[in-house]
Amino acid sequence: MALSKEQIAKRIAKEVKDGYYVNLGIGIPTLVANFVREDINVEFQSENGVLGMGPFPFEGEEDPDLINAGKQTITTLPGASFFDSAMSFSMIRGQHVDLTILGAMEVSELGDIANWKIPGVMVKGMGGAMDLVASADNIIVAMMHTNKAGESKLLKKCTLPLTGVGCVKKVVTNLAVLEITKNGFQLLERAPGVSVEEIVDATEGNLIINGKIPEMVF
Amino acid sequence: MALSKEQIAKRIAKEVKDGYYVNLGIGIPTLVANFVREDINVEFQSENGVLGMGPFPFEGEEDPDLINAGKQTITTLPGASFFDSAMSFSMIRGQHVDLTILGAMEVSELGDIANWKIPGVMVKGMGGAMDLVASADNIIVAMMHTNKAGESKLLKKCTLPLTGVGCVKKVVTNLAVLEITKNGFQLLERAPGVSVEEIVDATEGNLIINGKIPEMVF
Amino acid sequence: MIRKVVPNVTQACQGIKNGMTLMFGGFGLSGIPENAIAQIVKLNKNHLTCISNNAGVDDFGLGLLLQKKQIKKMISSYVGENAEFERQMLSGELDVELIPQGTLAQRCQAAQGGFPAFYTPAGYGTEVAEGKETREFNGKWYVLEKAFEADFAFIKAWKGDEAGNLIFKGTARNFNPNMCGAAKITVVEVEELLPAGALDPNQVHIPGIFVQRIFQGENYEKRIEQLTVRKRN
Amino acid sequence: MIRKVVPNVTQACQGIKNGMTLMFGGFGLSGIPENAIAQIVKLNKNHLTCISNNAGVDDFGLGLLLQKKQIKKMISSYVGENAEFERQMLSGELDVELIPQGTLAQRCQAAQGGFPAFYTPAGYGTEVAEGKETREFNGKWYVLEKAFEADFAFIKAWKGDEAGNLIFKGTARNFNPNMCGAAKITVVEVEELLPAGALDPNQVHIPGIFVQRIFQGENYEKRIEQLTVRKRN
Repeated sequence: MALSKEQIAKRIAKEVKDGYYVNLGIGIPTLVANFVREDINVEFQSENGVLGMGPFPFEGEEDPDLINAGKQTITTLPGASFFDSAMSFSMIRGQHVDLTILGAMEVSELGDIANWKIPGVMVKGMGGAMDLVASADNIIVAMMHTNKAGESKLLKKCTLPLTGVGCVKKVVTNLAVLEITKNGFQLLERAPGVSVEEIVDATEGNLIINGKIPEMVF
Repeated sequence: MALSKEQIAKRIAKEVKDGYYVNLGIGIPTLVANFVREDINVEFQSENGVLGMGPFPFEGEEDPDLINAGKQTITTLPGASFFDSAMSFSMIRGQHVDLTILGAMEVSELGDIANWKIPGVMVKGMGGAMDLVASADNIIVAMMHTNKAGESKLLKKCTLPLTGVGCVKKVVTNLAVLEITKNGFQLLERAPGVSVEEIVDATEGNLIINGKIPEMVF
Repeated sequence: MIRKVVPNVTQACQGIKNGMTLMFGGFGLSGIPENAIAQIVKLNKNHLTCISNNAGVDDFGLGLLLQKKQIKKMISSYVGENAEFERQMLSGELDVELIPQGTLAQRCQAAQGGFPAFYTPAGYGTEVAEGKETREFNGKWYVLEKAFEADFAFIKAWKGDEAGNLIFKGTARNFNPNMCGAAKITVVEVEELLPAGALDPNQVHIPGIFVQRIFQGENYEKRIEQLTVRKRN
Repeated sequence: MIRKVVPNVTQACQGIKNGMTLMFGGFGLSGIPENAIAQIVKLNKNHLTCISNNAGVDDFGLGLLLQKKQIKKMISSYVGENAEFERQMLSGELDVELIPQGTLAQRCQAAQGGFPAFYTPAGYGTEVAEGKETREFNGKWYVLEKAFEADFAFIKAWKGDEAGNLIFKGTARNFNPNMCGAAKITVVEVEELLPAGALDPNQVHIPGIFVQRIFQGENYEKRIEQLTVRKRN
């Protein structure tokens, strides 16, 4: 069965290693924080200017001067720090952040990503995404495998305006875990109960299938 | 009679206006702080990272973590701030400092300045001087009119490696106050008791003398 | 000590003219100069170019200027919380330049620090880089971006002193320090205005040299855009 | 919280090799990493390229490395307090690259922040610009300068916590924050090492993300180069 958003987040959480500084985008990526193993040390950076984010505040303890990049009220953990936007992007551009997890509208088999604009329909802006994808070595995309019309979001070539080129390393969808390789999307794992055929049908870009594809383990 | 170093500093202090942020170089410029009128508000910036410098500390109250760019122990006044070197030069390069006073080995009639190197003999380095002269709109040079060998330091063209080009606005020496104009050194004032002829003799660069030249008033 | 205090928002905002370029600190509604925005609405200046990471919400922040159609052009990185904005943009009434958030921050920083231009990887290969110079360094491609040129920067700080020294609070800091000194005139409103000497010089985030005018702000709403909380056990 | 603490200077300096490029914080003798310098003397690594605003004095600071001829090349802005330095430089034993102080700071800052290059006015028309690209923006000329590439940055902070967050004191701050994260490995020695949570997150000068190793320093001499005092009345 296809994964829920929570399950996608849970699977991605396994990619978070001890000692990582992690930037989480809005949407499914934000959920990843809830599933990171408790026995490893990780710090979450938010590009609006905080490192060491904690959970949401208790009711009544929210502070309008303490939000994340999704404008949600947050808390901090011991060892946290605040900084200005220029320093925040020095962390990102200077590759001090170890892992970036973000959502996407489309990903191409070359690792291109589009997630900020649908011409004539919707333009929210790129926010920090263009800096993140242009800089980070380790970028994981969290998204549904297909859009609401049932069309594949894993394409040969993105049709929407790009956010970055050749930057995505891994994609985790409701159907599969895929790695971007020179030759396209290498299928690594499939969602429990989802067949390789279903993934093939839902993937427009070149899909590489080597041997037996295991089911995800959480 | 030619001015003492203190008198040069005293004359330059008259160029310091209310509301100015001022950067003082090593040597005579440092002395300027002692002569600024007490009824105006001025803040001194030192490029190693302090704004709002005060007088030297009382004996026994010196702090190795509190020095100026000349490595002298200092104090701070209310309203002072500390900052890192990059921010310090943002103040300088970004033209937030209103007046820069520095020493020189040579100044040319075009406003070029040389003050950091004598090839084969002495190389102390430019420190912050190259940033200061490349950025500041208002640069006053404080120096002796001639060198120890009696040769003019106000030249047609600098002979030493340059610190900056076409940047000096005014020169105050032991003999005269001069403004750099399109056509050369315009003589504005002479030291009390020093004749125009003495200044002519001591100046190699083009000297412009219009009308009667007043004596300096302190 | 050079005194930067002005008595009120009216005097702090003197000199704003139609057609000027204005910078506004803040991220979402956090750390926005509420008093200055209200005053600009009141002054009814228009044809403004506004540089701000976001564009407020429909009825608060820069959304108030959008409602009154005072803004000709917006330079932002993310504008996703504002229906009126989207309407004006898609209809072509509003000129919008969307740029990467880090580029926005650094274009402020460059203006503050006297750098005319810098190379950044953000936006390479995208429409953001169209018409801009690109260049390879060490095998990676970069886009040449220019310093902003603005007439006013409107800043919100937590504490400030008479000399214009500033301390920001939490994530209300964001673009505010980067915009100080990045425009011809920097106007700061603070929650608490203190005498010189009241702030530890070691803890000042922005020295007063980057500030031209400072005043005691009033009636801060500090709206929360996305209230997210946990239940107590 | 990601822990950056190492037990001592020996472990903090592990991995230094002959021929490496090392950055050192400090201005004059203020804010220099005394413990790390002593350890590098002890390790006797040589052919080093050192990036530091100054070169210490004859018998302290980087002067100690110069005495033992461990330095092949110095990149500095001002070296005027060191006779041995001047001797080695004029004799050609030591390779010296003198650069404007603001350029030095910004080449660190660029390395920290992932900018490959930037344009600065400093040094235009002088020998500093020789062989470098120059360019006009808005009628003024600038020099293209590149980010530093260094193996280690040695930093001295006042207070630090286990997460690597740093606070500097007075003018001992100088280049130290700019060099954090500007090298492959940033090693910080502090006067006071505190548990995570002991520093106010709002007052941290450098977040721990820019730091790889932090340790409690010992036996600080903190020499004063130019003791200048007033008499009490």
